Amino acid sequence: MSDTVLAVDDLTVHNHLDDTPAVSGVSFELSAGEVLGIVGESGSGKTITCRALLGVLPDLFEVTGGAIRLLGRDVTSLTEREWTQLRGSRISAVFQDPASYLNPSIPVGKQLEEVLRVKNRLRRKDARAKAMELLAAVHIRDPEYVYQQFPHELSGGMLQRVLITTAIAPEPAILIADEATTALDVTVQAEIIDLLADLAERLGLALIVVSHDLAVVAQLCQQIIVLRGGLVVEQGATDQVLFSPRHEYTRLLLEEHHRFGLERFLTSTEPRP
Amino acid sequence: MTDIAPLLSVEGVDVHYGRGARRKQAIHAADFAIAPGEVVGLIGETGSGKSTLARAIIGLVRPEAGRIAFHEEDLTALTPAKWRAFRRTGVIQYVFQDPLRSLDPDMTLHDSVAEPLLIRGGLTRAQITEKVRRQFGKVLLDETLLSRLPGQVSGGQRQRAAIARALLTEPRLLILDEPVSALDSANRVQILELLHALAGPDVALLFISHDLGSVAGITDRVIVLYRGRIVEVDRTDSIINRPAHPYTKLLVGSAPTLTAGGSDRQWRDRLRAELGAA
Amino acid sequence: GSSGTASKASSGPGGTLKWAVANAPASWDPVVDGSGFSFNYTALAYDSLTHTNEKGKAVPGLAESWKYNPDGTQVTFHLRSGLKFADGSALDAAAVKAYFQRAQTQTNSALVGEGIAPIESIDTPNRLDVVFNLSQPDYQIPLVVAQRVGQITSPKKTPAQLNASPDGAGPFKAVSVVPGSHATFVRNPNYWDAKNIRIAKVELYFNVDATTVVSGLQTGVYNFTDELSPSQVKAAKAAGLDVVLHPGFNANNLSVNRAIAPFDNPTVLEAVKYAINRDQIVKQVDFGYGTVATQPFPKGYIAYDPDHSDPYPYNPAKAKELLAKAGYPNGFSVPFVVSADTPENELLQAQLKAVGIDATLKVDTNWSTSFFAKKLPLSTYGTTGRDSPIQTLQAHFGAKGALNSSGIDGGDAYQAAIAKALATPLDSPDYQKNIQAATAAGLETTGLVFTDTVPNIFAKSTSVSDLPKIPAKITWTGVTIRGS
Amino acid sequence: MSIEAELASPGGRTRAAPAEASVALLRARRLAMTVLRPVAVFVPVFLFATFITFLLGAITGLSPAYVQLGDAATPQAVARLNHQWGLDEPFLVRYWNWFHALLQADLGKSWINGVPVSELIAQRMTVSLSAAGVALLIGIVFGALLGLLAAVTATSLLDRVITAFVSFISVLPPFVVGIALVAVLAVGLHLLPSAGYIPISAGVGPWLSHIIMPAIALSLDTVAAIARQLRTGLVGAYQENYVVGARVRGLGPRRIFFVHVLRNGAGPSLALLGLHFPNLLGGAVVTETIFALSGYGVFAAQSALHGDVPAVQGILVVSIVLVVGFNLVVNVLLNRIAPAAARGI
Amino acid sequence: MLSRLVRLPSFWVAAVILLLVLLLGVFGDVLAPSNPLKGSSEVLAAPSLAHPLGTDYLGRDVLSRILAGSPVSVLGAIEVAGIALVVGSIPGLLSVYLGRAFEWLTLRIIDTLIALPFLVFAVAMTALLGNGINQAMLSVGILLAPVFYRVARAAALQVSSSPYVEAATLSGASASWVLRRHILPKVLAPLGISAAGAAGTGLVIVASLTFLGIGVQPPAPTWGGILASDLGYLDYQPYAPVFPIVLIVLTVLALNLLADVLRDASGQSGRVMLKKRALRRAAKKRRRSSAPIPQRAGELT
Ligand SMILES: Nc1ncnc2c1ncn2[C@@H]1O[C@H](COP(=O)(O)OP(=O)(O)OP(=O)(O)O)[C@@H](O)[C@H]1O
Ligand SMILES: Nc1ncnc2c1ncn2[C@@H]1O[C@H](COP(=O)(O)OP(=O)(O)OP(=O)(O)O)[C@@H](O)[C@H]1O
Ligand SMILES: [Mg+2]
Ligand SMILES: [Mg+2]
Repeated sequence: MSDTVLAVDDLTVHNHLDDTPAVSGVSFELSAGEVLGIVGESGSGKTITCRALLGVLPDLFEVTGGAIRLLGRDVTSLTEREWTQLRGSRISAVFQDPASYLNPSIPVGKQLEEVLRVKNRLRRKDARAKAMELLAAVHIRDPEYVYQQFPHELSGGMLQRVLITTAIAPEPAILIADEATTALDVTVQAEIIDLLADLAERLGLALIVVSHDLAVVAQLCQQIIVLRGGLVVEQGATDQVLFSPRHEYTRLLLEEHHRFGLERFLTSTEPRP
Repeated sequence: MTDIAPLLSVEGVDVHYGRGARRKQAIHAADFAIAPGEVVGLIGETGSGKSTLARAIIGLVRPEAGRIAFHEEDLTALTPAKWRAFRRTGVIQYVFQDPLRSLDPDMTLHDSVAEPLLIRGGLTRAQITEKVRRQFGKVLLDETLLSRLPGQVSGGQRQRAAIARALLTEPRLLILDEPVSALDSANRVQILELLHALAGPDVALLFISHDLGSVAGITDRVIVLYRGRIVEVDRTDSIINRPAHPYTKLLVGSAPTLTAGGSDRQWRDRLRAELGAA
Repeated sequence: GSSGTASKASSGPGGTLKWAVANAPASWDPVVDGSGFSFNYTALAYDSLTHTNEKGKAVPGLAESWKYNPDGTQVTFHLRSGLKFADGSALDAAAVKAYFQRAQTQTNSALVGEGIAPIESIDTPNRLDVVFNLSQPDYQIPLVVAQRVGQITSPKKTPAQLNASPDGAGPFKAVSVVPGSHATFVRNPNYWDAKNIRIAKVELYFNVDATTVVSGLQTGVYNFTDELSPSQVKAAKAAGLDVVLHPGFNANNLSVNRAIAPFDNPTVLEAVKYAINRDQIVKQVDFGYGTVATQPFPKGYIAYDPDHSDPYPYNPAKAKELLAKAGYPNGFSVPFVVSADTPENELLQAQLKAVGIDATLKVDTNWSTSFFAKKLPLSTYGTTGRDSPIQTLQAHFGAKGALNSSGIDGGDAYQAAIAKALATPLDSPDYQKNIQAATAAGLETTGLVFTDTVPNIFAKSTSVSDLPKIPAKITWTGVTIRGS
Repeated sequence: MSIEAELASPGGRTRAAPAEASVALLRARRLAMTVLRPVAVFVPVFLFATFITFLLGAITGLSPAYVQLGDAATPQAVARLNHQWGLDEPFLVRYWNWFHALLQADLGKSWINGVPVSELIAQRMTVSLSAAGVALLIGIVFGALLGLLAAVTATSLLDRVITAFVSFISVLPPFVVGIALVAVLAVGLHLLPSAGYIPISAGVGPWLSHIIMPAIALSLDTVAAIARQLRTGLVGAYQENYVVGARVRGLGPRRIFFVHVLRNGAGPSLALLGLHFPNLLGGAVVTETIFALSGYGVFAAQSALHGDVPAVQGILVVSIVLVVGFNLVVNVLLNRIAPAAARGI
Repeated sequence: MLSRLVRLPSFWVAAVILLLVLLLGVFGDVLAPSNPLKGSSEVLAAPSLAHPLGTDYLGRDVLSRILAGSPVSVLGAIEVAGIALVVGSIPGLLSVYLGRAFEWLTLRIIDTLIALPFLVFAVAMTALLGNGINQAMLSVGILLAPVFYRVARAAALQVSSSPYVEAATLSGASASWVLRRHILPKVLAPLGISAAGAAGTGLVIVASLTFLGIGVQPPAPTWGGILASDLGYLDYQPYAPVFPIVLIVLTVLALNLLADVLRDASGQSGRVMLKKRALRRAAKKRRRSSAPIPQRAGELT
């Protein structure tokens, strides 16, 4: 495809700590506006995959095989400096536990402003004004007030919005949402999912959504990768993976989901109001 | 409501936190009852007061108004010493959300599980060990785990041990505060099935969760808490399929499903606006 | 160092004397300050009626001359004309009279027992003549007022003011005094002998620790100290410093209070006297710079009684025997309160222990109040001596003597001997004999056990020229400091 | 077209912020937190400290009579002196009088020489403050350098060498350091004067040459503490998620270090500095003795040994004021750079 | 924890040194080959067979004096740590349970103790309370108490707000049960760590005080006192101060090492340490393997 923004080919990440492969054989292509879901149980390598894509692997983890092409560039050739330039402005991410990904000692607005100044090269005053606009755009009421608040003073949902704002402020092509809604209330989760869907739709943002909840992925994604123990067990279009799974493990995941999934108890089969 | 005498009745309970300028009401005039053997769900968003209500029932926070009665015994009137005596009977038990933190990391599973009996006294160590062993069997835990520390077993196993501890005193009411939210889906399913199997005429459950799916799977009746107020109490089926309060509607509508897609975004936005205005 | 002085006489005064001092004077008022050696510090600011020379003879100071009446009961001091205190006010006969009256009457005067008791009244017939009327013939007065007793203070200043900062007619005047820390003086141009004061400035540093003084001198922090201990001489010499053994009248003693049991028993006192091994003290503590002392002054001094050169030779067996005889076969325990933890005190303690006297050492910083109140059963003291030998004797053996730790008078024989010695003119052929008799009489009854005597050991950087060798005095007249 | 314009979809509602919220109110609350809260902690500390100080003097049972008259004191003389010094009043009355005078910078008079204590202290203040100040500076500069170096090279050989060095200097008693410095720098190499003090008015060079060795002896403890804490703090801060977050946002390593890591990683070291300040003032007793400085410490020791209660109380009060003042500044600073971490003294 | 300890070589170094020092502390008097107070005519003698460390200014055997000075110095340090432990940790534990007034009061008192300039206060207290070693220990102990207060309080706070303590309370456990079963085992390790550190500090401070001549009366020997007097005879025995200095520094070093080792081996951080070791091993391995490193994370960790 011509508008492919991210192409991953047979990515392998080695874990030197345990001397085991953390992730192996992950391949996919992602175009603008497309949403990819990665599911799998805890420890299956979802986060490691994302961090490999961002070039921020933890200590002792290393990409040992495969290729990552980001907007047509092979990232293996990037210097740390070039990585720094690329991150944020071309590819960005939000994570679970948003509070911990913001500096606890700096008001959240200042951190957003910092990104705008560094990445968008705005002057302080313009950056501030732009930050206010962006905060309002993610439906934060009274951005002036929120701007001044410290991370520990905000609720999880608000923080996730702020974090998403800092991630999209430099208008990247790709946004990775690693369990971005897991710790949130269902109602708030729905809001964030709605926001992400909105962004993908309107801005043509390519999204990678990571979750262990099949339903979350189902809501957003066109493609799904199922990981288990660092290996891709199944990969394909959402409908195909969810409704005609080929792999045993996918079926098990679906079964678990169905056992206590809300659908089972909804009597009306028609779509909800 | 059920016609038999309630096991637990909560009448007009108000709970406050903090003092002075930081004083804040966490529960407003909570009113409900649980019949013996009933399985009741308590749902609501973060900070809506679910834990507070549960902690008020077991006396970890003191309500400022209202009455909480267990078997007609007014718990709010108990002195600290009477509370201790009441607790030693073990008729109400509590299971915490995070199984790692609710077990002493330096005590073996056996010692942690046996603790209520040790506190109560009156049994020999051998008798206690026997009881613990049997209870382990009931929650499908291997006996070899008895001598392990909490850090040495999986999250699901820890939560089973915590449930075993709660069941050891043969409680009449078991309160579970988000017992599965810290677990991954496989463990979650197993624990929920265990709880489902457990429910019976002898033991009533108050199951706290913000996940409608889990609640729907095991409860008979659901209490919906919104910003410290009980906004809806009904049979589980009605709550899910015919929610009355906008919050309940939003809750039901927000739960992601495999099928829904992104189609009802505008509907959710409307509900949020409605709630915000309320 | 007179030749050095002469060659430099053409150039003006200069240089700063940086003087390391262990203990600051208790008071800058000489009437109150009781310690013998710190009169050398107050002497920077005060001049006295007379001075002493190298031989210990009285020579003119503020008083140009003096004259006794024929029977020795009246002495008239004739002051130099034009004397001024540092504050500019005149030093006249009235000021001298006021000073001596203060010395005799002020409640906290430390000079009461210091040879001024015979002064019955003072007349000032004119501005320059001061007449002391004496209660008995006393030819010691010119020596008595040579320094310690004769440092005339400005009558304009209250005792409290003098306490904090000196004001006299001495070679220097105080610029600043920081109690317990340091004091700064500058040359006093009004001093009558100012032409012979070649030092521009004096800085006194107090409380300098003995272990740091040598390195301080070596690195130029100080250029003079008067408090070198014998153990540090080697280090000072190695550091290239001038070490000066300066003559003095020092004598250390173990002060046994014969007013307090069990020392009120003469046999016990005698036992203590036999228990002290002076040779060991001289050898171990004095590092070869000291000599044995059995009297309140060194051998060869005019008052030294050769017949009492070693009345109680070291004999621990006899000491034990005497203790047993006195009823203490197993010895006894007694507090041994001293002003500082010194090797000598520890050694004395060990020597007493050897004969069964368990003297419990206690270092008390407020030792002096108890000591001078005669409350300590056992202590130590070292005198720096007085210019008048009789003053020295009275200080040790007289009832009011500061150093008489028991406060019991030496007895009638002693009193008679003292009176006789006082009445003997200094140039009389009987003078030496009479004084030695007084010494012998005092030693008969005293509880003070003299141990050793050490000269004053000074250390100075070579830039400081030699000091006049006046016994027990630190005199800056004619001293120069090079390289400034 | 800007994204926020696209995002602001019609009908989209905004998240609720606290209704009573106003930015001005928030600012005011912040200010109160940074300034008033430390003050609220330090006022009682000051009161307690002065009370304990006074109590200490009172329970010793010492009196000017003991100091001035010794055992010679007659009961009448003691009573007269006690009355003269106002010591025959009830304890609380005396405390109140003392405290009242204290607020007017009147610390009473020395029992030994009757000089106002505040005067005696003022004469020594510059010496002690010079030593403590230079020591503080050394502590900050070298502690920070060592800590930074160790943190940046964490787990390398250099890090281990620094860590070992820091452990070693932290156990050296100040008197040992002092003696060694004199032996080597002053006596051995003739680089510095071994003792004494020259006021800064006589020249910065001479002043520094006299004060530097005592300051080094005093500072080692602080150097070690700061280095250790800074290393731990920085290494810890680097492991925090917000560093990953900053990297993901595409911020450069230098910016991450100076804006994000240093700020949080240095907070505990700053707090520690506040805790170490009393040691710098108090440790002076030994160093002042070795370097023949007549500062606080020696004055305190001598006054205490002489039983000069007002002088001892005065020194303690002045030290407490200095310490409390210093910690107040530290805490305000701390609240500014790392407001998330709520800290006491 | 013990099993983790014995695997650490630094634990053994610290343990052996401390054991030797403790032996000195307990049996110092007995071990002294000659009477530490008895002088001889051989003053300031160089080390010899009869006097392995030479003699002092009164001809007393230096080895005997150092040995005899050990009890005061070593047991003094232990006594200081003990006093600080009791004075600090008990209010620290109770501050969590005895209500807000008590908590506020003790917190402010502890803040006050921290604000007091340490050595000045110790000197003042010792001198004013009567110049004796027990007064010195007491004052130093009280001044070290805040460390224990904070450690005990932090541990108790953390434990008492934890669900497992609530679980015990919900089973009807009394406060003393909770204290015994849950809190004490958790505070013991941090208190032990602090005690080792405090003993080191105590040793230095007692040595500093005796160095200044505060807290002891001559001729009783102490390490600090011996050191102070050695300084007066440097030209005769320039090596003499080395003996007490080495003893003091070695003991403090061993105590600090012990504290570090205990911290490393106890609880959570013990696990972290083992993990760090694994990381280091892995890093070594990685350096050895010459595989090309296409992408590495962590520029600065
Ligand atoms: N920082 C790290 N240090 C060491 N090991 C790590 C680190 N992060 C992840 N791992 C290990 O790498 C493997 C893959 O972890 P990863 O975080 O990718 O899983 P995940 O699928 O994201 O799980 P979860 O759903 O719990 O977030 C796991 O075995 C994990 O233990
Ligand atoms: N100890 C406390 N002190 C002060 N406020 C508290 C305390 N505990 C809870 N609150 C407040 O009371 C309200 C209800 O809290 P509670 O923990 O009962 O909510 P919850 O429904 O259990 O939430 P969650 O789903 O996050 O567990 C919240 O606003 C919370 O901030
Ligand atoms: Mg993950
Ligand atoms: Mg809760």
